[in-house]
Formats: sequence, structure tokens, C-alpha cells
Amino acid sequence: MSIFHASAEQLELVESFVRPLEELFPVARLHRAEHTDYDNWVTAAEFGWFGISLPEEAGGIGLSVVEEALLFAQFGRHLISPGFMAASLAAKTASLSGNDELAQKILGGEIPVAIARQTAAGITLVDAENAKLCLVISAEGTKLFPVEAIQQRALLDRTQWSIALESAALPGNPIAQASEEDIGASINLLIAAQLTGIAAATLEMAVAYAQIRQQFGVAIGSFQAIKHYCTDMVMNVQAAKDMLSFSAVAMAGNQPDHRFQVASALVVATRAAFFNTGKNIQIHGGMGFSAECDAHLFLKRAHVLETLAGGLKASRAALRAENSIFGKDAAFTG
Amino acid sequence: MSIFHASAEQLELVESFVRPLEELFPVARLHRAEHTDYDNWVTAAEFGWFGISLPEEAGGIGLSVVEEALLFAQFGRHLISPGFMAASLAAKTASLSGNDELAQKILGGEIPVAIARQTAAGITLVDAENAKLCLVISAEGTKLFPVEAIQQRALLDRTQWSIALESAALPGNPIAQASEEDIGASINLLIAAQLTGIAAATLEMAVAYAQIRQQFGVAIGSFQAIKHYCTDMVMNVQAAKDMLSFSAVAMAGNQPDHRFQVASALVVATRAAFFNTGKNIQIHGGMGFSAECDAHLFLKRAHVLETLAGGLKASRAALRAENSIFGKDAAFTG
Amino acid sequence: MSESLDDFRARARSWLQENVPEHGSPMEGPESREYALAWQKRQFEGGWAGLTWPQAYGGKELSVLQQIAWFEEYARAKAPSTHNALFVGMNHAGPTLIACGTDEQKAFHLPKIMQGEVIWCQGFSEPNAGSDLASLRTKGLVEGDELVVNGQKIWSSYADIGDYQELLIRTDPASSRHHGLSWVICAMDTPGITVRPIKTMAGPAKYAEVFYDNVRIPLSNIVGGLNNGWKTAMATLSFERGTASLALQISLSQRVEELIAANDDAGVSDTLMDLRADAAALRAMSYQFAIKSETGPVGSEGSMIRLYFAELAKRVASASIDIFGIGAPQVLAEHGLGFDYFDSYSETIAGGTAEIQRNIIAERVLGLPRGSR
Amino acid sequence: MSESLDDFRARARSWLQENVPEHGSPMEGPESREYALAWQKRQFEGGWAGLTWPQAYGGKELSVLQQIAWFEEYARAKAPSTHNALFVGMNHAGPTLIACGTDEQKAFHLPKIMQGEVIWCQGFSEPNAGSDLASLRTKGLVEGDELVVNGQKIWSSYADIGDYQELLIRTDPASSRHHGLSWVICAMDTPGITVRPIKTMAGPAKYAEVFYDNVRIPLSNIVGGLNNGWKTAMATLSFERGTASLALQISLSQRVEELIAANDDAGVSDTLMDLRADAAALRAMSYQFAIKSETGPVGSEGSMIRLYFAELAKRVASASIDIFGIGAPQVLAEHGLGFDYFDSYSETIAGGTAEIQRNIIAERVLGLPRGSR
Repeated sequence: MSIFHASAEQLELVESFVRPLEELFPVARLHRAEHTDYDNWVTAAEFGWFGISLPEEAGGIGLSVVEEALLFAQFGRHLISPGFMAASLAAKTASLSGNDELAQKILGGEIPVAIARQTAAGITLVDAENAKLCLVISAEGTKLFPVEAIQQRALLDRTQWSIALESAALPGNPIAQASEEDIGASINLLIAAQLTGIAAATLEMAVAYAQIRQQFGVAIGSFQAIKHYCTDMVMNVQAAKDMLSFSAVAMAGNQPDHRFQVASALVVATRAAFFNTGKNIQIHGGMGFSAECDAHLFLKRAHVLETLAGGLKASRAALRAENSIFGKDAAFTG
Repeated sequence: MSIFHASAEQLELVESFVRPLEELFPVARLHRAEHTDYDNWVTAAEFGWFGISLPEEAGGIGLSVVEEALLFAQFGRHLISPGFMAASLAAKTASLSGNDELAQKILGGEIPVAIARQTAAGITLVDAENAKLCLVISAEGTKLFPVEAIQQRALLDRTQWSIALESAALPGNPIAQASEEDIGASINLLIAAQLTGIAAATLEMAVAYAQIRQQFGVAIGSFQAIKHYCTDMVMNVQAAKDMLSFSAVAMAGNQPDHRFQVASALVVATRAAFFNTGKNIQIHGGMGFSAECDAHLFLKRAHVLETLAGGLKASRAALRAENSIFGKDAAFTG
Repeated sequence: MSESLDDFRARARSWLQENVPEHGSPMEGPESREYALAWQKRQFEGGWAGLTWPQAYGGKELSVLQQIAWFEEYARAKAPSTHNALFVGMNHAGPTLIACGTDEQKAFHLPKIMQGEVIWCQGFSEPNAGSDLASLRTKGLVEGDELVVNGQKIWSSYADIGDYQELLIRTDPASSRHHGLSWVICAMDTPGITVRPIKTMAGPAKYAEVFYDNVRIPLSNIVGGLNNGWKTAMATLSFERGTASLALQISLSQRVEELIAANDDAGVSDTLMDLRADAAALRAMSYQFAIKSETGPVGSEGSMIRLYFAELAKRVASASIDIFGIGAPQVLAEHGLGFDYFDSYSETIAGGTAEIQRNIIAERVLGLPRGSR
Repeated sequence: MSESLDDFRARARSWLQENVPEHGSPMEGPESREYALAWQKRQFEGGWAGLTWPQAYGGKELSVLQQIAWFEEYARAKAPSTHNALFVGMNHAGPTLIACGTDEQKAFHLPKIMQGEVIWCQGFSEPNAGSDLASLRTKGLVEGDELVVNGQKIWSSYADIGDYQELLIRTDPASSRHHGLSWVICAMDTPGITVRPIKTMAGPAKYAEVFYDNVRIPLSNIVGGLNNGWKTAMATLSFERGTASLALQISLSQRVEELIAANDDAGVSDTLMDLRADAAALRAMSYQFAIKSETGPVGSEGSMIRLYFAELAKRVASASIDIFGIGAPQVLAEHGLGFDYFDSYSETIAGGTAEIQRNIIAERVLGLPRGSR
């Protein structure tokens, strides 16, 4: 039955992957300013997390983008640094550039990678303080640079957004690159996956709080307004999850409509993440507004991931460029 | 205190104007396919409703656009044919064209007027079956035509939208016209007023029903979801009413920002009317979906009025063209 | 030996190409009945009726994925809307009988439904039992081997043209709320039944009020057991929340694509892309639901899909009016100016308001505590 | 003899032009206290403090429309946000004392507030009494001519830099809900008080938890009568819902205009025009409220204006992030990247969640029946 959705076997396999996550990456770590997920970089590489969908002979795990998407949804739940996505995309970029040696090194965890988005003014770097390579995403695809080649780096913020953001100039010659056609769907899928994880985690947080927080003598979850927020949140999660799984399977099977499906997944997941992280704060009330609550961390990370995708408006524009199977002359291929 | 809002005296005066409305124009009349508000055309003229803000020497009542806006808000509540607005605007158009004789005839109720909106393809006529003149609104202003000059008239619908809609070609030489600069704010104000009335009437309908309709053993108005809809509706009404009054006073005083204020009033009232008429249907449940309930009549009329204004998007674009007093270099003039 | 999904799809596509009627269905009255029955008969004769129904009663017992493929091709071929006079029989009564009916009930009714011989109508809601279905008051008193029914139903779809009604009544006069109800097959030609069609804001009268004055129904017409009607009714509604609306979903996606093709206003593009993505997600959810329903009982995802569909349908209809305006030919469709838009207002009302459905999802799916409502 | 509104406005404009500090306020800590006090002193000395306060205590007793004109010019001149450390004194405690205080309380406190000598902080919310304020449990037992206070407050704005606190406590130990509360002036240097600042998602700690361990407060510090605190507290909150936030409203409108000036994306223009129109409507509503409040007691419109403002502020902040992106200088403002946006999340939470405010408006303004919530 895995021709449309992730199979039970795939879901189970990913379960085994994610068992270490709670221990290695408790969300609470983000409250410590000095934490860095790069401390676990080599461990992550050893788990094979950077090369889930790359063939074994290329140093990967030899699974598909379905397992990869499911894993990155878990990364989203744990607010793992987007650098981990950078590693996966950098290995693919190197591999697509024919630089297998570089890909192997990245997969092995030897060279920590950070991620950046090209902007009108240059690039925005995310969590790049411990990286040696930087993968820059743009509408044209990916480019890989040595971090030392990046000029005019300026720290925008490290505390407000709970992750280091820097602006910098776009460097010249990349050491590897991949076209949007080759890697665009991979980028969108991994970002959609993490946003889906964020939407799911905040739903669970909100429901758990609504069940225990008492006001007016009863749990606030018995109030219709809270119920309806939570229902909207769970519908968002269901839509984002199923869209993610469906699009990943289409991509793994190289279905002709897979770019349409993945672009849809990104739009659905982005909106789900914003709605759910915002409502989670509201449901938590004053507590949700406090720095010590996890709620704001999810909201902020959703913004960072949206930024890396080029912004929701750009994601919608990208979806516009795809042909729908529902279009006038298009055939259904299932 | 009438320098910012309608004064108590103005509100009282309009009260006396509107006393006959419930008797002459009960909303229930719209359930009878054969009804026509043109039956009361001469009566309306005798009340002076077509010339509230025109000077007495021109055949008007000699009040201001403040009283006119308040009256048309009541027209909105009673879903009075937009032809009545046509009469007021046609008299102004004739007067601005220097054709005082025509203006007098219109004000006297001798020549029934209908209204139409210019479209890309021609014009859309509303309730024009009993009219002798037709006032066509476009982004350039108003043009007045004899109805017999209008070619290619085709009935689009009479029942579904609870009022006759026709398409036709835009005729040639108008017998009178006014520029957008001279009459645009008058158009927007009267449409905003009627939409405000619709928003207010549906709020009251919804609240009344929520207080009596029982489900699960209690009035549905005790459910939080219904309460929150009603709260949003009353905030819409408050905003639309105060914006209408504020903008009408600004216009009556020829304040430099009055076009900005009136354009804002139209955008606020249009959204209020759509939200409130839609939620009123939802709160009425199955009853609200039935033809015999008044709820749908308000929704449909809101669409017709929005169409006459050129559409909400156009109203927003028109607001964009105005300078805000809050702009960088603008001065507050109160 | 079993046909591949692609082959099945191709076969469906070619049959539909040749058989879909040129004109859509009349919206109400006897003509709509004749149209619906003729089209159902044609599908049955072509081998396309009751795709997932048991072979014992003439069904095909195909997989849900084949059913989905059929509906997708069905919508693609612009075949008559499945939200027609057959809807209650195909998507409510039929599945309910399959799940809860006696062998006799199944043997008598299922072939008639599949073969396009009968129209079923609904009979759940009452004037004071809308979203609060458990408060219904229409009574059926046991007298010998009959029920004697008195009371009133409302919002009964297709009651004016129906042969049979799925009728939910209170058969234990001392009972209250969910207890003491029965789900009964009511022949609409039984003496004592009066039907008064209800016009809606969208125009056509596909609903009706039904009045019962000492209507006598054999006890053998009870489905799922005397006083066990709540359980049967919940089963009925759960079918509606499953794949029943798949063809409607696909039509919705097609309408979104038409809007995208027609609109060149950048200010509306974002809205349309959200609709496009959400329609794609609705399809992904429906596939997931179908796949899960093949391997075991599915939970409340069905009610989420139904609500998601309902609100998406409203948004699409609203976008259509916004883009084309109220007088445009695209808004005219075949049922009168604005029909689709006006009709969309029933999406969040009919079958329980969206507000009550949200409560139910919050309580059943998320386990939030019951509140006063 | 009285100055025309236009003349008043011109005079305000010119004073502000010459006196508005060049730099904004530090966000937290002693520096923010010093800044706020200095700016208040300057306004007082210029004759611009307590515009609507009684002349008997140094106020100007001007009309509300003059007050509005002042706030509009204040915002226009980009004077320091009124949502600063003076907010509680100027907009809560001061008006409450004017309405409910004794002559001694007024004579002692009002001049100090107006002249920029003291900072007031809030003391209403408790960990288990957020939106449900009536469930508060901090106790004040009468012993002789003192109250002995024990308990805990939370979300106390400016408690870490405050001289006085508006403290709402339960003074009748046998009471429940709205009964048996008292509104008390609490000097923050009284022994037994511990303050723990709370960092928010927006960064700076302008709130705090406050712990009370046998804190002794003279009975003469009770405002509005022993065990009559609910009424006094409701008065306090109603001031916040009136014209208090006018300067904030105007700043909001200015921010909308900045967004309009900066944005050239047609897809966002509709959103911005809605914000622009809604900001204009907010102003019209505030004028109406102010005019009505001149001639008599005003109803619950104030709570509508407050909620309208709160949600508009959130929408404006959100549009700002959407348009500029998270790393843009416009988002940096003076308080760190994204501060305004993050801070806007408190708008629909602080002082009672938007959900509870909607309930209250539905019940008090519309007369809908009380539900479980």
C-alpha cells in the first residue's frame, strides 16, 4: 500500500531512528544561550541522518525521501538546528556536482555545514558559528561555499530568535552547486517536514495544557473557544502530515506530479506551523508569552524555516508555477 | 460636539425620517417576487429622501451628508432598492452638470431612476425595470442616461439575487455627468451607509435568534462559539457606524482628509457586511439556509452593493490612492 | 489475475468518456428523480455500481483505492454530481444496511439501490433537533408487529421524490437523549405521510419537511435493533464522512484550477494557491483514510475530512464570486446565477453545524473534556 | 476665552518638537525607570501632565478632545511610548485614585505621579487567576489598623522598578469570587516583598512575579473601601479600555503607513488597505467614545475598542514580519530583532485573554446568556 503513503514499515523504521532524539535534543536545551546542536554533529552523522536517501555506495543509508521526510518531521518537533538539513542538502549538492569525496566527508560528519538563504541584499545565515561549509539556498538551487569565503558577516541576533542569524555578502565561486530542478523538491520537502513537526508538537503541547490548566473551576479545554482552536490545529496537522507523506511517496516514485505535491506540502505545512505555534501561545496565556515556556521557540523556528524556504509568498508563487493534475487537460496518475 | 461625529440633534432628526420605513418597507416584502420598491417612489420623493443634502433652493432638504448617510444606513437595514441611491446621486449629477431642471424633476419623484455599474463588458443594471433614467457608476464618476437609450439589455437574474440584475451595453451620450472628484465620495458614502445598515440589522437578527433558539437544552447564545461570532459582529458594527459618522462629518465639513475617511468607511463597511451577513446565516443554522428566512436577503444585497461600488478590491485600491493623515509628512487636522 | 490500478483507471476513463450524459441533472422535482435513476441504471449496467459493496448483493467488492480512482475519473469526466438524488441511497442507506441490516433487508434493498430503481431520502433532523440530534421527539409506538409514527422531520433531502426514508425516531417513549431511538426504513407511500418541500437560499427545493400522522411501519423495517437507533445513525453519518464525498472533492479541485486559469490578479493569487494546496492536502488525507479503512476500523479522521472539505468548499465558492463578480457567466453555472456560491452556505450547517463538529473532534480525537457546548 | 482645539494642537506640536528626547527608552531595569521619570517631569514642567486630571491636584481639567489632540501630536512627534514605566501610574492608579480615592490619597499620590516622582506597578494577576481574576487567593488579614498580606502575584508590570503597587487581594478570608476583595496601595519597599522579574518571548523583563511574606500595609491605603475591591478594580480596568491607549493607536496607524510606503507587492496591498481602514475606524471609535465620555458614563464600548486595538496591533505586527522578513532593519527597531512582533503576542493575553473579553462583550453589550464560559 506504499504507493500513495508512507508504509507501516517505513513508519516503524523511522521510529527506531528517532528514539535517541529526546535524549540528545530536549527542546529545553534552547533556553540555554550557550547550547549548540553542533555538539551532536558527529553523533548525527554516525546515525546516518545526513544521508538517509542517498545510496549506500555514495555513503548514504540507501533509504528514500519518505524516510528522510519522516525523520525531519521529528527534527522539527525537537527544533533541531537547520544545519542538519544543510548537511543533507550539501551532501546531495556535492553528489549532484560529481564531487563524491566531498559528499562522503559531509555524510561522515567531518565538515559541519550551516545553511543560508540568498536575499536581495546578500545572504541570511542561520546558526553558522560552528560550521565550515555553508549551503546557500536561492530560487536557482543550492550553492556550497567554505565559510571562510563569506565576507561582511554581521550578527543580526542570537537571543531574540533563539538561534544565531547573520547577514553577509553572497560569495563568488561555490565548491559545488545544484540546480533548482535537481534539488528544489528536496529543499521544500525537508522544510515542509520540519514545519509539520512543529505544527504537530505545538498541537500536543496545547492539548496537554488545555487538559490541565484550570480557570473558572474547570479545565480550559472544556471551553468551546479552546476546543475550536485545538480542532483547527489538529486538522492542520492531519493535512500537513498526510500531504507530507503523500508528496514524499510521489517524489520517491518520481511521479510526474511530485513537484506539485511537494510545493503543496510546503504551503500547507508553513500555514499549519504559523497557525499552530501562534494558537499554542494564546492557549498557554501569560505562560505562553513568557520566555521560559517552550511555546515561543516553536513560533520563532517556524519563521526561520519559512525564511530559508524564501518566504510563504515565494512558496505560493512556486506552487503557481506547477501544473496541477486537476488542471483542464491533465491526466490523473494517482 | 458635531465637529467629529454626528450630533445628537442629527441623530434625532433622522429618527423622524425613518419612522415610516418599517411600514413602507418591511424586509418581508422581498419574499414576494412581484414586489417593487418603485411603488413607493413618489412617497419617498415627497419625504425628501432623494435630496437630503441638496440645498433647499435646488429642491433639496438642505441638510448635510451626515443626515443623508444616517438615512441610507436605515435604507440598508430595510434592503431598500439601490434605485433610491440612484435618485440621490442622479440629482447631484444633474445639479453638478448645471441641469437644475432635471435635478428638480428627479427630486420631485417625476422620473424614477435606476442604478448600474460599468464593467469591462458593458454595464450591470440593478432593479431597472421600473426606471426611466439610469445612473451609471464607473471609476470616472457618474453618467446619467435615459433608460430607452440602453441597448442589448439581457436579464441575468431576478430571483436568485432577490433583485433584477441585467447586463447591457454602455450607451453613448449621457444627459448629465459628474466626475469622480466631484461625486466619488458621495457614492462611496451612500454605499458604505447601506452596508453599515445591513451589518447592523444582521447583528440584531443574530443576537435575537441566539437568545431564543434552544439546542442541548439551552439558548445557543450561551455557547462560546456563538458568543464570539456575535462579538465580532458587534465590533464590526461599531467600527462601521463610527467610521461612517466620522467620515460623513469630515465630508460635510469639507475636511482635507474626507476622501480618505470615506474610502476607509467603504472598506470597513463592506467587510463588516460580508462577515455579519454570513455569520447570521450560520447562527441561524438550517433555518438561515432556507429561502423563507430573511438572512440570505441581506447577504445577497451586500453583494449587489459591493458590485455597485466596483468590488471590494477596487475599493481597497481607491483607498490606496488617498493620503493618510498618519503618513510621514502629513499633519493631523483632527 | 487482479486488474492493476492503472488498468482499472484506464477502463473507467474510457467507459465514462462514452457514457457520461451530455446534460446535467435538473435540480429538483420528478425530472431530477428520473435523471438520477437513469444514470444509476446506466452505471449498474456498465458494471460500475456498488464498487465496494458485497458481491452477494450484486456489488463488486473492489478496494477502496479502486473506488477512489473511479471517483477521480468520474469527476474528471464531469459526470453528474454524486450529490444528487442517489446520494442518500448510495452513501447513507446502502452502507448502513450493509453494516447493520438483516439479510432480508439487504437482499431486498441493496440491488434496488444499485440498479437505480429507488430513491432514498433522509429523515434525521427535526425543527428542535438540528445540531442536537439526540433531542429528537418524533415517536414510534410499538403496536403488535408495527410502529405507529407521529411527529415531524425537517431538512429531509429528496423527501418529495423519495421511495424510502432512513427515519430516526424515538421508539421508547420513556427514554431521553441517545437512548430509546430506532433507525427505521420508511416507505414514503405509507398513508399518513405529508411532504412539504423547503426552498433554500440557493433556490431549488431539495429538502423538505415531512409530517407523520399515525404512519404504520412494520417492526421488520427496523435496522440495527429496536431502541438501538443511535448506534445505527452514527454508523450512517460515519459513512458520509469517509470517501463518500471523494468525487465532490475532485470537482472542487477542478474548480480551483478553473479559478487559477481565469485569474490574473496578483492580489488574489495567494488565496488561490492556498486553496490549491489545501485541495491537494484534502486528497492526500482522503487517500490515507481510504488506505487505513482497508486494514481496519478508522477513527474520527473521517469527521475531520468532512469538515475540512466543507470549509474548503465555502472558501472556493467565495473566491469564485470575488474573482468573477456576481453577474458573470462563470457564476451562472447551470443552476442559476450564484447557485454554487449560495449552496456552499449549507456546507457548514447541514448534517450538524461546523461548530458542533469542532466540539466532537476536540472531544473524540483530542480527548478534551466535554463542556456545556 | 478658552483655547480653540486647533490652537491647542499647534501649541502641543511646537512644544513636542522642542522637547521630545532624541533617544527612546531603555527597555528594562533602573535605566528605564530613570528615563520614564525624567520624561514625565519634563512634560509636567512644560504644562502637559495630567491634562484631564483635577486642577485641585495639579491637573489641567481639559476636555477629552484636547487630550486626544495631545496624544495625536505626541505620537506624531514620535515621543516616548506611553506604554512605559509610567503607564500604570498615569492610566491605572491615577484615574482610580481620582475616581475612588480619599482626599488624602489623592493629595499625596496624584502630584507625585504627574510630576514624575514615582513609578507604579500592577498587582492583579496570580498564577491561578489569569483571565479568571475573581479566583485570586493572595490574602490580607486585618490586624489592628493594618493588613497582613501573604501570597503571590504574577505579570506585575514594572514591579522590579516600582515604588507603589495597585494590589488586589482577598481581605475577607471567608469570601469567594468577586466578594471580599480590596484594592490596596502597596509601597514596594515594605519588608517581606520579593520581586522576581519574568523574561518574555520578546526579551525584556517588564513583568515580574511578586511574593508577599507577612507584608504589613496600613488600612488607610485601601482605595474604595474594605472588601469593595472588585468594584475598584473594574474601574481601574475600564480606564485602560478608554482613551489610555490613544497614543498607541496613532503609533499603530503610523506603522501601517510605513508598511504601505515600503511595500510594493500587489499581493499584500489588500491586507494593508484593510489595516489602514481598520486603523481609521479605530480612531473614529475612540473619538466617539471620548465624546460620549464627556457627557456621561460610557458603557462597554471601551472594552470593544481595547479588543479591536489588540487584534489590529497583532495583525500589523504580523504584516510587518511578512513584508520585511525576520532579519530586516525595519524589524530590528530599537529593541532587538522582532521585538514589536513578539511583543504583540501579549496583546490578546495581557489583562484578560481575547476569548474572555469576547465573552464579556457578548454578555454585557449584547445581553447574551452566561454560559459555562
